[in-house]
Amino acid sequence: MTMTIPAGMPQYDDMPTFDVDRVRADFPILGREVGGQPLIYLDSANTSQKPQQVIEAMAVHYALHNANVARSVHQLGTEATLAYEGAREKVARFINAPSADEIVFTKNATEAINLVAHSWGSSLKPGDEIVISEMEHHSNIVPWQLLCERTGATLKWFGLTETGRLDESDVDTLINERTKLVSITHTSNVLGTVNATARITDRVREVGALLMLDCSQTIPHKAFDVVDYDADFIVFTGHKMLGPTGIGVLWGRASLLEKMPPFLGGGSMIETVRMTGSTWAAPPARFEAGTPPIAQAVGLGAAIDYLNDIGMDAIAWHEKTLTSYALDALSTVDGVRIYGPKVPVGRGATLSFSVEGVHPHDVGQVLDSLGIQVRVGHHCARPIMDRYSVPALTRASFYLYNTTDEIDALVRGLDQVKRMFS
Amino acid sequence: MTMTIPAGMPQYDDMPTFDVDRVRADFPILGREVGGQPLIYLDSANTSQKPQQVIEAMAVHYALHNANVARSVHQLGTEATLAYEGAREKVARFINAPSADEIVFTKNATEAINLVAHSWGSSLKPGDEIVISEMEHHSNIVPWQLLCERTGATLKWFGLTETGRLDESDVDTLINERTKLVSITHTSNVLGTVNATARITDRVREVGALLMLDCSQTIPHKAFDVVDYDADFIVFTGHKMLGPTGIGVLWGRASLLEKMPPFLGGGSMIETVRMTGSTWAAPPARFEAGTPPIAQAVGLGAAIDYLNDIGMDAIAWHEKTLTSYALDALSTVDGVRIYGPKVPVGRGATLSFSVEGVHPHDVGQVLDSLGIQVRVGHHCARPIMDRYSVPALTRASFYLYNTTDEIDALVRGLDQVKRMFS
Amino acid sequence: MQLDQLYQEIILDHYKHPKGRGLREPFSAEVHHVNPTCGDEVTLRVQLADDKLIDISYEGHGCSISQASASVLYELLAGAELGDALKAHAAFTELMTGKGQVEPDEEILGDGVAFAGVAKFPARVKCALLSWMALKDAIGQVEDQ
Amino acid sequence: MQLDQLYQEIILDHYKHPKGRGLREPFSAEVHHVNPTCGDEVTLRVQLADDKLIDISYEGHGCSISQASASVLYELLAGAELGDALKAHAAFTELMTGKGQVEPDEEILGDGVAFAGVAKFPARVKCALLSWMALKDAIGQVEDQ
Ligand SMILES: Cc1ncc(COP(=O)(O)O)c(C=O)c1O
Ligand SMILES: Cc1ncc(COP(=O)(O)O)c(C=O)c1O
Repeated sequence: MTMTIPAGMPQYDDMPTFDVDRVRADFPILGREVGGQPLIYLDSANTSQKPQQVIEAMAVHYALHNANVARSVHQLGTEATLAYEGAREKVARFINAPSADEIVFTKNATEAINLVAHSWGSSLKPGDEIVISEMEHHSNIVPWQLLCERTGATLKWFGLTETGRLDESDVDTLINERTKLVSITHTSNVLGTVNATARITDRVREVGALLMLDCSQTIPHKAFDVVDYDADFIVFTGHKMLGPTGIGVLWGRASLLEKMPPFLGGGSMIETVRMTGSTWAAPPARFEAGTPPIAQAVGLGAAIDYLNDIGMDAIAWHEKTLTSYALDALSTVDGVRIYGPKVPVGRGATLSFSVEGVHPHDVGQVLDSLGIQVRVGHHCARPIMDRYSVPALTRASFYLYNTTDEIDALVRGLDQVKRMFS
Repeated sequence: MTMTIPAGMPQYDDMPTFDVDRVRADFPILGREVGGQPLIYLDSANTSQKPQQVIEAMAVHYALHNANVARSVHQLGTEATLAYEGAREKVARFINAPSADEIVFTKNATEAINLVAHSWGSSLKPGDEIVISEMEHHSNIVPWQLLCERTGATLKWFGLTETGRLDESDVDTLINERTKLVSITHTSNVLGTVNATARITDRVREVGALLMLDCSQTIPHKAFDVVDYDADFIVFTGHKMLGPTGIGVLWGRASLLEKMPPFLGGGSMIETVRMTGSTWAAPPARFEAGTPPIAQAVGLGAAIDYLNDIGMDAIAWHEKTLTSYALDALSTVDGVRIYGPKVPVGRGATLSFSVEGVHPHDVGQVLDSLGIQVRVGHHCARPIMDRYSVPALTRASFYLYNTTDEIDALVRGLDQVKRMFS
Repeated sequence: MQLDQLYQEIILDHYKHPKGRGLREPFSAEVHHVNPTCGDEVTLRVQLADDKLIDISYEGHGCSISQASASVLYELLAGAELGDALKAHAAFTELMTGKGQVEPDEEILGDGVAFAGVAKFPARVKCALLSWMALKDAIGQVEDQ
Repeated sequence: MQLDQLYQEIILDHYKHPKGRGLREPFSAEVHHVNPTCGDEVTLRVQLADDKLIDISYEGHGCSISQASASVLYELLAGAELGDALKAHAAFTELMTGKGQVEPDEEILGDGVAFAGVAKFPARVKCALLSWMALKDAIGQVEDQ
């Protein structure tokens, strides 16, 4: 008998893999103890840990190639500039951006969103509409609230379904001729939901609006292609993808960036400065006022090299395995309720849950005493808390260095939590 | 015979000193060669080099204590938060700020100035005036030009004297009842001038305006006390003071910061976020949206420890010695003209000059071939170029690790420059 | 850090059986405080007359530490003289911000001494202080009236 | 990096004795280009008729590389057929951005081959290209008219 596999159907044993133990050995912090217990780090959605390769790349940069960029003809300045611009090219290739000039380095994803809100958004008028969703991180809410205050534009929201997915039922009315921009998260930092964007993109193109995707929780975890997704802007942040703090990325279509006025003013973003007025450099320089995050770009470049070496598909599959395992394991714990998709499809490796009768702070504290680091609170996404009528949640989030053993430890920890507070 | 020394007159041999060779040994880059020549780094006004202690502090942070701040109850989060807030306290003590809550971490000095221009400046109206000077860095010009465009306020300028000092002759008309803010550099990054601020401060208080000092070129080089100077805001930048790229500082009086609206919106700067609107956290959190420069704050704290260990007075005296030596030495080179004060009083260790008949780019290139790293160009301060009718200048700037031998090498290098282009 | 230094029996007891919970009338001032990093909230009312805290009533949600702390605050200070209340407030704040170096005085703080261990958990200090900050604010508002 | 790879005799010669400098009339288009990182500037005019670059005139300030490059550009392309000029432009740009890996063709580039060494100094490539970018822009403006 022959089995016919439908064309294009992925086969599990075709899936790329990697040696988790070897990966773990690259992360010095994973050898640490917390309160006498081996560290179990389940908070990568908050910030990821850093491999030795990234830490060293920055140390070597400071020790041997440090200089300011784009301002000097000297050798050190040239080395620093090549390193900085080289990192820009790595980022561009990583997300398949048509040109490195479409990559703007910011201090974090939050600044990247604010940049678009201030620069692109400065021409909005009363009557114009921006559409976001109830599953946004505060960084993709507050800049738009502030923009609407400044310009008189109106903020509209996609709702959420009970299962933690974007409610697209009103996409055609929500996105309409008044809509100028739709800015939604690609992966929720609380629910783990990975949003399907096709219907939204279609509607955005239909009405002539723009689409921005907050990819802060996507880029670290799976291959992403800005051309494929047909977005107009995406943002993400270095520290969640094995890179350093202090650097974020805005990608924008060249044709849009070229028309946008500057946001921050200062050194490096000018063409010429006169007392009577100034003119601006072309993007990306136009949006990078002052000394940029040079060493941080070097670190981010090293992080991308590291991710590429392991392979984004292998990382995505590793996380899918962990997520399936964790969804099963947590469903065996009495009193635990998961918020967000309960199936390992269309979701990332971030699981938020409540423990009946125990406040998340107390859950987190007891787990911490066992070496298990989870995040508790509103996760910078209060509207989700309001949507599901919870004051706060506990969140476990996984990355390439996590193991099923660590999920077992989490489950055991939750039993201890319940014993303590029952 | 007894010599009577006027009370308070400093005696040269009372001056604190340090062992420059030992300091140099802390900076790995100074052991490097450039094009087969030992590196002579005379570009610290652009960015300073970093001692091993700073590089290591960040590497250790990433390797052992990395987590996001202010969001977690777990142990790593607590360690990272203590490290970040501890750095804030170090910065506060370093400039004698009354409270650590007056220290806002930004990505660089440029962002700090833009923050004030956007937040404090958002209430300006046509008729209001901002006063800056012709010796400002672009980062203290462009944000005000953009603010004036947004609000209709007017930008006024202090002129410069032939000797490169602030022309204070019209201080009483320039600063008047319409003036809302005077923002000037404390030390010029081109001319080296250290501005006396007493008359300006008096006048600012008289008319009820505010005073902001751009201390980017001061804080690295001498002890500075915000209470003494009676400023309202000061800004400076980590990478020029032995610290990393990716971090800057805004200090503001608590009473002012408390009243200022937010600038960037996002995580960490909120009190609560609702779909109908949001409320803000108290300063400094209100102004630190998104994941802050955590490791960079750790690095900046280590830089401050390093500077304190050597002693800011010793550093200032070391630089004064170098400056006197360099002013003398350069005056012996035919065709070299210094722009800025020619006496080592009321000036820092930054010297800009022209070489007759040779464009600064070519000066810099020939010096680079000798291992000597100087900056050439407009130094992000074009109005100074226009003021003195030069297209560009060559700049040598010194720091604690420089020596008189290096100045001798510069002088020899300039002879070679002249031979090549005569 | 030992977990039981944080979760003293007394604290867990106040958490499971909070005293004085619920918003009551009459009141001289009402305040609403939020811990922005975690979202814990408390609404707190004081009824203040003749320099006496006739009643303190509260409502809110949060972790065991913040809830137990509000319960202890009620137990200790509802009915107290304003002067004594401020003294207890100062002592509790000192205890919480003392990084575990402050020896608490049971005469002033009552069950509040059980929070001594919280001071060693910097991330939880704000939880313990939430209702106490609200009380201070509410008293200030009455005095401003 | 050898300094004399950068400062070839020919370059220094063009710098000290620039050819065709000064703004002349008539002209079909004028452009002003700035190198924002260093402040070098050039104003450049082209007189273009019947697909021929009748004249190229320029004024500006900058380093030896940018000045010599403008002089070479004038010498090579003033009076040239537009097609040949664009070919030379492409060849010069390729040479400059080739990181020192491109073998220049003297027949097309004339004295421009002396700039081969500049390609090894990334910070100076923009200097060499300044007037060439201006020329491209000016030709484009004429064509847009
Ligand atoms: C006087 C002065 N102000 C502001 C700045 C801007 O600093 P940063 O580029 O770090 O924002 C500089 C340095 O470039 C400077 O010298
Ligand atoms: C979905 C999402 N968007 C934006 C952000 C903001 O990133 P950052 O704090 O680095 O600016 C985060 C992380 O905190 C996030 O999870």
